[in-house]
Amino acid sequence: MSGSLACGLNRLDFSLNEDQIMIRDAAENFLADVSDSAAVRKAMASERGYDESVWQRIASELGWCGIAVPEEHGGLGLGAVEIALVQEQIGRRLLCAPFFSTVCLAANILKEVGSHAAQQQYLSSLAEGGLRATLPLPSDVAGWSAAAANVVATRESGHWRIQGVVDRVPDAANAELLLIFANTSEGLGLFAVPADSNGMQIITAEPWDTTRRFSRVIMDLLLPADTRVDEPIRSAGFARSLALARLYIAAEQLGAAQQCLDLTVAYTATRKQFGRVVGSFQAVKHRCAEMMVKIEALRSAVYGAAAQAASDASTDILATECMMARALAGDALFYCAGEAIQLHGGVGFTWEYDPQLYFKRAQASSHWLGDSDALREQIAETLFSSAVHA
Amino acid sequence: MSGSLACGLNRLDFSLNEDQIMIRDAAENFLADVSDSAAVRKAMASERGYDESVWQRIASELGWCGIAVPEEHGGLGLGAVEIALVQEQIGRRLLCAPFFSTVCLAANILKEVGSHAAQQQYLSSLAEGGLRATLPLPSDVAGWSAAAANVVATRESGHWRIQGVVDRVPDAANAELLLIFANTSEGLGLFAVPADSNGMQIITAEPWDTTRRFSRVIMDLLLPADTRVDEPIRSAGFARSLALARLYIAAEQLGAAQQCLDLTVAYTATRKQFGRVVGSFQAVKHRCAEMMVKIEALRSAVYGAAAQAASDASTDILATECMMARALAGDALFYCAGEAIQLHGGVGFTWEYDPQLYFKRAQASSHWLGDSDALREQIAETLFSSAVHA
Amino acid sequence: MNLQSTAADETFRKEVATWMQKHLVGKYTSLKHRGGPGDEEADPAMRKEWERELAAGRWTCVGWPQEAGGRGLSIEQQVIFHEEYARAGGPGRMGHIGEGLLGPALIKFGSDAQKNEFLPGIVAGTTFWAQGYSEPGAGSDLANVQTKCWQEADGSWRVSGQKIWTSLAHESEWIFVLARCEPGSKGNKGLAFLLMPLNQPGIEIRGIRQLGGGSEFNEVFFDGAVAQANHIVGAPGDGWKVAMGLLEAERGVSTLGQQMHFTHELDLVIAAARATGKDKNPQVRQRIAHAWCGLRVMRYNALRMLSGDSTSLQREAIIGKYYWSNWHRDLGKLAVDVLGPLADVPSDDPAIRPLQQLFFFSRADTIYAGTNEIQLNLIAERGLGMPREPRPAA
Amino acid sequence: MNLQSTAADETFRKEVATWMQKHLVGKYTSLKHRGGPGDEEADPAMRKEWERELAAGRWTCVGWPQEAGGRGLSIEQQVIFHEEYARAGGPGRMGHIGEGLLGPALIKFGSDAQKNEFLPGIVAGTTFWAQGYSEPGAGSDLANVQTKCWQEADGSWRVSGQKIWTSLAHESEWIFVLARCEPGSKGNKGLAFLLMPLNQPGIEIRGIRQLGGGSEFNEVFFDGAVAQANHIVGAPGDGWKVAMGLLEAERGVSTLGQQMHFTHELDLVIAAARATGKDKNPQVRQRIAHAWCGLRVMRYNALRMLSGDSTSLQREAIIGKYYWSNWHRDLGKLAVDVLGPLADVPSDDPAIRPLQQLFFFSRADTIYAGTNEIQLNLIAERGLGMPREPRPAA
Repeated sequence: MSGSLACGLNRLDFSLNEDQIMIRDAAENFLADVSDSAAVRKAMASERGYDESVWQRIASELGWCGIAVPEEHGGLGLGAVEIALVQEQIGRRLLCAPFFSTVCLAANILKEVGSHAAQQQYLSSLAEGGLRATLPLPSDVAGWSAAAANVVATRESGHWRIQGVVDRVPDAANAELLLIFANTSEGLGLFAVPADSNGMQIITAEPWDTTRRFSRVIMDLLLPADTRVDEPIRSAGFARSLALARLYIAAEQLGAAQQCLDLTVAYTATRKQFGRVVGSFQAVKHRCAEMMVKIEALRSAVYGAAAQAASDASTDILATECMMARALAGDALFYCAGEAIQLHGGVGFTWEYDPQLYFKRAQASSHWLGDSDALREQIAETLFSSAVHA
Repeated sequence: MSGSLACGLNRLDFSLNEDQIMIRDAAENFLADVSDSAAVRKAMASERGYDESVWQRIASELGWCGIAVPEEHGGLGLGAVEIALVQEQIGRRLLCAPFFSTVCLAANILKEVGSHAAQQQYLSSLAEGGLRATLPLPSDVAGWSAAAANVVATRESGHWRIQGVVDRVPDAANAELLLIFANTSEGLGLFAVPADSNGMQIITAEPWDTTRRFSRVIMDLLLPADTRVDEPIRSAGFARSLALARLYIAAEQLGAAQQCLDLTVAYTATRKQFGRVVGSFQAVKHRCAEMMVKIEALRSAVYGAAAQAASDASTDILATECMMARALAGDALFYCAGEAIQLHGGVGFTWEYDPQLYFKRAQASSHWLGDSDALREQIAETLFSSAVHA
Repeated sequence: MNLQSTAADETFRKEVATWMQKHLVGKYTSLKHRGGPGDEEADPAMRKEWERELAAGRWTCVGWPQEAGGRGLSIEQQVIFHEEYARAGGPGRMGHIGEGLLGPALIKFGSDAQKNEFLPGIVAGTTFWAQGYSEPGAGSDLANVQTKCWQEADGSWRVSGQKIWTSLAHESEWIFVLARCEPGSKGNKGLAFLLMPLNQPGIEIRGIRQLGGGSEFNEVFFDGAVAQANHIVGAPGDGWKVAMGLLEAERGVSTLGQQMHFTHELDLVIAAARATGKDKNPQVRQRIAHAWCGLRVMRYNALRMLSGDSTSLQREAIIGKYYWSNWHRDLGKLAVDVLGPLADVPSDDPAIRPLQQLFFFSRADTIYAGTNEIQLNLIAERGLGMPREPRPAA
Repeated sequence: MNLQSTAADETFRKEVATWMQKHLVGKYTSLKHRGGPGDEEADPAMRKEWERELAAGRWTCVGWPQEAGGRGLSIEQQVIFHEEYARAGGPGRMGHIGEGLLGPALIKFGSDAQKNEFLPGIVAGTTFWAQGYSEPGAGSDLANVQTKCWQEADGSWRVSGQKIWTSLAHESEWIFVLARCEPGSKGNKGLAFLLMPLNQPGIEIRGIRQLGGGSEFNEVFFDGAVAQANHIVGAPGDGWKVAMGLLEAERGVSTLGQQMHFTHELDLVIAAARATGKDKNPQVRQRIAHAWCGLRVMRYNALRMLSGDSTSLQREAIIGKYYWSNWHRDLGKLAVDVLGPLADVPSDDPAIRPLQQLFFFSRADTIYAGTNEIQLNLIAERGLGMPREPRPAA
C-alpha cells in the first residue's frame, strides 16, 4: 500500500544547519563568479571541456570532493544532503568540471561497495581531488547492471581479464581512473581500471550538450587481482549508490530548472511589447507560476530524498524516494527549459541566449539512469508488489 | 508506415451539401426548442427518462430514425455524415431519447450485418421510429465480441437457446427489441430478442449521468430460429458497424464539448470580478482558446471520419479513422467539461448550473466502446503492424 | 536536515494511536474515514457526539495555548496528532471552523469577555461555528463585500446581505460575518467582523445542491439580523485584519493530517486497480506512480513549510494550495478511470463510494479558498515578484 | 461531403509524380527531403539549380494566373502538386518567399512595371527574395516598426534601421522591407513597402546562430540603403495593407504539402522506434498513435479550410497555426525520446539527423509567425469574440 512507502518522518527539522547553509552559499557565490554564461561557453569550446584552474580551486580551496568522504580518508565525513546542495548550484550554473563523475559517481560507489583496501587506496586522493575518476552512466533504468551487460571479467593466472565494451562514460577523456562494471562468475563486480591501461580504448564524441561529454570504452585488459574493488558482502551498496547517483542528478536538474525560471522572469521583466513589459501579461505570469510550482515541488522532493539518505531509511525506501526525485526532476527541467525558450520569444532559440544550454542538458539528462516513464514504472511495481493494506 | 493509413482523399469538397445543412439546422433549432436545460432536467427526473412526445416528433415529423435506412425499407437512404450531424446537435443538448440506441446502434448494425429477412422484418419499423431497439455498449475496446463474452446461443430443436448475462445495455428499460450478441458454435451471432420474452430479466440502475441509462440483462431464453438476424457471410459488417457506432459517439461528444465552451464563454462574458468581466482576463481567454482548439480539431476529425464512411474507404481504414475520432472526442469532452466547471467558479460545481450535466456525460461516455488509451493502443498496433515504409 | 524522530515524539505518537484505537469503536466505528470536504453530510449528529468524546480526552484544540483551554502542543506534536488521527480514520472534524478558524482569531483579536464566552464551547465540542465570508459577487474578489451592517442606538449591530459557500451552516449554532460598516467604503476598508447566532428571525439558510448531489454548502441570507454590541471582534473597520489573520491560521499543521487522508484515498485507488485488473494497465501504473510521487512532494513540502526552512519568502507555502488541490483533482479522475463503468452508478460500496465522492468533490478543490487562477496570480506576483495585473484604463 | 477523387485529378497526380520521379534524380538525389525550415542551409547552390529544373518543367508558381507567368492551377490541383512534390521528397523551395509571398503581393498590389520587372525572375527560379518585417522591438508587436525611410530629391528612397529573422537573406538577391515613411506615425499607419537589392553598400547581413547550430536566419542592417523611386509597392502609407495581404497568402494550399512532410517525419519516428525497440514501450506507443491522430486532424482541418466549409468565420483556419506548430514541437520531443542516447550526439545518419533537426528547430515553430501566446489571443478574440486585452491605464 502506498502508505507503506510513506515511512514515518517525524522530526520537523527540515531546515539546513549552519554547515549546510555555509556550503550552499559558498557554492552559489563561487559558481556565480567562475561559471557564468561566458565561462561555461569558454569551457564548452575548450578541448578538455572544463577549466582546470576552477577544478583545482574546487578541489583544494573548497574541498567539495571530500564532502561525503569519511574523515578517516581525509574527507569531511558529511553526506548526501551536502552534496545535493552543491549539485543544485552546479546544475544552476552548468558547471563544466569532473565533479559529477569523480564525486557523485566514483567516490559515491567506492564508499558504498568498496573493500577496505580499495577505500584506503583511492578515497583519500579522491577526497583531495587529486584523482579524477568516473564510471558508466547508462540510460537503462536497471542502472549498474546494464553498464555491465557487455563486459566480462574472468580470473586468469592471478589476474583479471576484463573484456568488452561499455558506453556513456562521462568525463572519461579526462579521468585517470575508470570504475568498470563487469560480470564475473559470482555476479556483478566493480573494477578500478587506470585510464592508461594497455588494451583500453576511449572514444569520445562531442554531444549537443557539450557541458558534459561521454565516451565509449573498449577493453581487453589483463590487470592485477586488486583491480577488483568491491567487497562482495557489501553488494547491497550497489543499490544504495545507484539511488544516491539518481539523487545527485535530480539535484543538478533542480538547479538547472531554477535557472531557467530565473532567466525567464528576468527577461520578461525588461522585454516590452504592446507598450508593456511582457512579464505583465497574465498568460506569461501564469506560465512562470507553473514553472515555480514544479520547481518548488521538485525542491521539496529532492531535499526530502536527501534527508532520507541522511536518515536511517532502508535502501529500498531510499531507492524509491530517489527514483521519485529523479523522475520529477527530469520532467520539471525539460518543461522549464522549453518554457524558457518559448517565453524568451525569438531570442529564445538563438545560440547567444542561455536557454538553449539548459534545453540541451534537459534532454541529455532526461534518461540518465532511466527516463521518467521507466522510473515511474519501477515505482508502480513497488507499490503494487507491497502487501495489500487493510 | 503512417502514410499507409493516410489514404488518398483528393477531392476537396469537404463542405456540406444542401440536405446536410438542412438536416443540421433543423436539428439545431428543434433541439434548442425541445431540449433546453429545463427540458433535459425534467426528462432526467422522469421515470422513463425521456419525453415520449419529443420522441414521437423526432420519429414522425423529423424522420431522423430513417436517415441512414435504405429507401427500400422506407428510409432516406442517407448515411453516416447525416447521422453524425444530428448526433452532434443531440450531444450539444444532451437530448434524452432512445435515438442513440435505436438508430446509432440497432439500425446501424442491422444494416451492416442483417440478413435480408431480418432487414425486411425490422428496418422499416426502425425507420419509422415505431420500434425502439438497443444493443449492449461495452467499455471494452474489443467491442461487440466483449458483449458476447458471457452469452451463449445453442440450437435446441429448431429453436435458439440463449443463456447468459450482458451488461451496459443503453435505454433497455424502454426498448421493445434487444439485439443480443452471443457466441454460437460458428462464432459471433446477433439475436433479435423481444424485450417481453420469457426468461428475460432487465435490471436498470440510475447512473450519475441520468440522461442515458444502462441496464443489465439476464437471459435464459428459448426462441424461434429466425431470432438470429445476422447474415454469416456479412460478418465483416460487425467491424464496420462498430466503427460507425464509435463515430456517432464521437459526434455526440463533439457537440457536448462545444456546448461546454459556449456556456463558458457566455458566463465569463457577464461574470464580473475585480471590476471587469472575467472573460477579459488573458488567462481565462487563453483557456477558452485551448478549448476551441481541441473542439475544432475534433470537429475536423469527426467530419473527416464521417466523410470516410461515406466514401469507398476500406473497413480497416474506417475502423482506424473512427477510433481516432472517438479517442480525441473522449479526451476533448472531458477536458472541456472540466474547464467549464473551473471557469464558472463557485457555481460551476452546483447542481443548478449545466456544466455538471456535461461533466457526468463526459466521464460516463469516456469508456463507451473503449477508452482513449485503449483506442490509441489499437491505433499504434495498426501503425506498427503495417509494412515498413521504404 | 534531520528526519529522525525523538523518543518523546514516538511516545506521544503511541499515546494518540492508542487513544484512537480505544475510542473510535462501537457506535463511532461507522464514522471511520467519513466526513470532511465532500462528505460533511455524513451523520452530523454522531460526529458531534464524537467531538465531545474527543473533548473528554482533551483532544480538541490541541494547538491552542493552555490558558485558552487548549493542550498547548508543540508544532511537532500537533503534526503527530493530526497524522495519527487521520491514520486511524478519525472522522472529519465538525468543530474545525471553530477550532481552526474562529478560536485562533479570538485568541489573537478577541476581548477577554469574548474569549470567556466562546472558547469553552469550542473546546468542549458543544458550540459549532460557520464561516460568513464569500458572497455571490465576492468570490475570487473576496474584499468586494456587499453585506452591510449598522449599529443601533442600543449599540447592537444589524446585518443585511447574503453570504455563500458557508459549509455546515445548517449544523452550526453561530456564524462569524464580514460586513461593511462604513457605507461607501470600498475593498478591504470599512469592514466589521461580527459574531451572530444563526437561530434568529433575520437569518435564513438555504442549501446549495452540488454536482455530486450533496448540499454541504449553504447560502445564508441576512435581513436585519442582530449581533450583540459586544459581539464585534476588533474595532469597526478592523474586519479585514481579523479575517486575514484567521485565514492564515487555516493553513499549517493540519496539512499533514490532510495528507494522511490523501494517502488513504490513494490506497483505495490502488486497491481498486487490483480489483479491476487495471493494475496491469501501463498508463494507469504511470498515473498511480505519479500520484504517489505527488504525495511525497506534499509531505516534504509541508515539512519544509513547518520547519521554516529557506529564506524569508516561504516559496513552498505559496505553492501549497495550488499543488494539493490539483493533485487531488487528478486523483479523482484517476480513481474513476480505474473503476471504469463501476464509477458510473452511485454506490454504497466502501471501496467505490469514497472514490466517486472524491471525483466529484475534488472539482471544488481548485475553486474554493482561491481558485487556480487566483493562486497563479499570487505565485507570480508574490512568489516571483512579477508585475501586478494592470488596472484597465477607466 | 465528398472525398472521392475525379479522374482528371488522378491523371494530374500521376503527371506530377512521374515528373518528380524522372527529375529528382542524379545530382538532385542528395536533395531529397532536405531544405525547408530548420534545414535551409542544406546545399543552397544545388537547390537553386533545382529551382531552375522546376521552372523548366513549369512547376514553379503553379498557383499564379497564367498571365503572370504561372500555371493557373485550380486549388485542387495545387494541393495535389504540393502533396506529390512532398511525397517524392522534393527539397524545401529556395524560391518560396518570392513565389509564395512577394509574387502574390505584386500581382495584387504591384504596378505593371513592377510585375514585368520582378515576376519573370521568380517564375524562372533566377531571383531569390528575403522578407524584411520583424525587428528587434517588433516581434509579436509586428506593427511597432522602427525602421524608417525617406524620399530623396530624385524620388529614390533611403532606408535606415534593422530587420531580424530574415531567412536566407544571405542567399537572396532582393529583400522587401516594411519601413516607416511618416515620421512620428505609430503602429500600422504611415508605413511603406519597399523592394531593395541586398547587394549594396548600405546593407549589412549578419547570421543569427540558432540553438541547433545552424544560422538560416539573419539580421539585416540598413544604413541609408537605397530603393529606386519605382520600387515602392502601393502608395507611401499603404505598407501595412500590402504586408498583410501577403501574410494571408502565406497560409493555404501549401499546408497539405507541409503535412506530407510531417507524415514523412512521423514515419522516421516509427522506424526509429522499431530500431530502438521503443515500439514495445506502451507510453511511446500512446504518443505515436496520438501523433498520427494529429496528422489526420491537420489533414481534415486543411480540407475544411480549403473547401470553405462552415459559415463566414473559418474556425478551422483560426486554429491552424497553433495546432500544427504545437503538434510538430511535440513530435520533435517524441523523436528524441524514441532515439534516447542516440539523439545526444550530432549525427549524419539519415535515420537520425532529420529527427535531431526536428527536435531543435520545432522549438521555433511556436514562436515565429505569431507566438503561441499571440495565437491564443487571436483565437479568443476573433474566434470566440472575447474582450480584447484592456490597455493598461496610462
